Amino acid sequence: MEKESLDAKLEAILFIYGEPLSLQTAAKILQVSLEEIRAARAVLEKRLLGSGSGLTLLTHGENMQLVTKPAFAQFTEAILKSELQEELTPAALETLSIIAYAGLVSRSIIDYIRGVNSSFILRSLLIRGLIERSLDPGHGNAYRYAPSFELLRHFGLSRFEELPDFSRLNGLLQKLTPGSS
Amino acid sequence: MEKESLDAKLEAILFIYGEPLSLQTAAKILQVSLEEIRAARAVLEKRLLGSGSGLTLLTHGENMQLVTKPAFAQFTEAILKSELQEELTPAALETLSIIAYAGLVSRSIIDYIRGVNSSFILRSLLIRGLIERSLDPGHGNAYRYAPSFELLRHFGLSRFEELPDFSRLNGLLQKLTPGSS
Amino acid sequence: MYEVKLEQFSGPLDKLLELIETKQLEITQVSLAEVTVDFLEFIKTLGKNVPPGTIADFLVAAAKLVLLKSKVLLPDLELTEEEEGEIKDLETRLALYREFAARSGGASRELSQLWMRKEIAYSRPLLFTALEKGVFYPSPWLTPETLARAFNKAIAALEALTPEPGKVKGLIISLEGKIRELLTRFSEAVAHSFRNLTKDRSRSEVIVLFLAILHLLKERSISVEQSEQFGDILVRKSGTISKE
Repeated sequence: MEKESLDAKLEAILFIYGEPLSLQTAAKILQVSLEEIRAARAVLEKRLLGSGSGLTLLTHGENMQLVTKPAFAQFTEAILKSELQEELTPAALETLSIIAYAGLVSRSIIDYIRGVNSSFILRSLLIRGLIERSLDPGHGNAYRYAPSFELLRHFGLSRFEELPDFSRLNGLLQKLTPGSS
Repeated sequence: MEKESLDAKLEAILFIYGEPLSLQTAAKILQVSLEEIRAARAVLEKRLLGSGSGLTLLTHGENMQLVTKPAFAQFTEAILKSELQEELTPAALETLSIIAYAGLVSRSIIDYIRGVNSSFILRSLLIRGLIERSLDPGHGNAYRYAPSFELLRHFGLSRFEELPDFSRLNGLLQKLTPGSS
Repeated sequence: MYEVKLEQFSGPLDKLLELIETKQLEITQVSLAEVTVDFLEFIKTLGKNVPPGTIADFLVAAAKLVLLKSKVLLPDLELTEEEEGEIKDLETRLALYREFAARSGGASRELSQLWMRKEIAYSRPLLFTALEKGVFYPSPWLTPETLARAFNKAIAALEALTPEPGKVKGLIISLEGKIRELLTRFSEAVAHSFRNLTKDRSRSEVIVLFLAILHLLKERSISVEQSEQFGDILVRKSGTISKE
């Protein structure tokens, strides 16, 4: 696998990074010189054009970004639309209810209560604007989730404490997840 | 731009969507038949393998996902600052191996093979996202378990059929669950 | 969280596999009979911190082993079709389990090696570039009441997880105690029939009695005898002579 070419490695990190990445950062991550990265970028650009790929390389000065070919930009909207038009699944509803009744809750607590991994559903609820996330202070890169103001407005409530049976259900949640916040 | 090939379009929507996408959804978004999507998937898979790309295609059942090549993990991890990969306990390993080789298996079969109640280990694997569960049709509230794309990604395989000795071990398990796949 | 604690207990099949592999035996009925006593010894060491459900799993396996061992010890002993089936089933299961068991290599080792390789393929998050502010898209039927219902359901499922003690507890009867009880009774009467010993006892107690008898057999403090097919089994202290 050491023989894999630099342009392939560059493609992989651009794929993950998503945003524009500078030549300098790419060189640092791949542990090669700037010249080598520049050469790899040229190879990657040419390969994507020549191989009939659906992706292409955007270049802005020292920055580069892996994106879909311009002709395919329309798909983003179609995919987003089809995602949003899907009904909320029971799993999504369950996750949302935990967040709403908790007020502010970490992913590990949500996973613990549900007994399954919730990362995909959380992302989907975020995209729908039903929840918000913020960094969990003191927990590295972990996030905490809260219901969005839009959701509150949608319900015609002024605060989440007005949800049906709030104090009892919120209390149950506190009891079942000891020592956590 | 109408001349762009279907495999390029498929690559683009997999890139945009990020998560595993079903053949059905892809066919709907691209407004083509399932057969055409299946063919495009085969073309895409082959092109990625042959062109020296940094990306690869995962296939699991009716779903597919575009991911980075497993050999580049050390570089992609530098970008993701990913959490440490936890060890798998012996109980986790044998439960995972039964599920991965079976493809889809009921809890009672897992318990039967291991000779112990597996509910807690299943719960912990679900929370880690390494397996998925679905209701077992015709068996009330009982669940069936399947390996996840997350597991495929962690193993660095393109499909579960690439597991060592797959067809023999899969055959042993299929014999226990006639009618399921 | 209790799952960590619980998952450390391996089950009866794992223990059997360990015993058989330690002796480097193949999985056959003869080798299962050979490790039966060790298996029973092991059950005795299961402490109070072992969940009742696990003990029950061990006792069920022990009952099958006892059948199997009895067949070897008492060649005249006729087993019913169902009993033969149970023995065969144990053998088949163990062979299947060995393919996947963590202790015996096989599939588990392959998976472990893949895992340790740390060659992980990474994906992009859902709609990586589409996450923009300002989108709000609830389902039409999303109301505070549907949320409350969903929440109640989730909480009920979590509460149901809490292990319920006591349910299986009745099954656990001290093997040591049974052995002592047997010895006392042997000093009162020279011979006891198994039917007498097990009269009016629950199924689980019968199993434990079986285990106790086997244990004593191993220590040679008793001998067993069956005079006719399907007949009662006579249990007697070693060194005494049958009056019948």
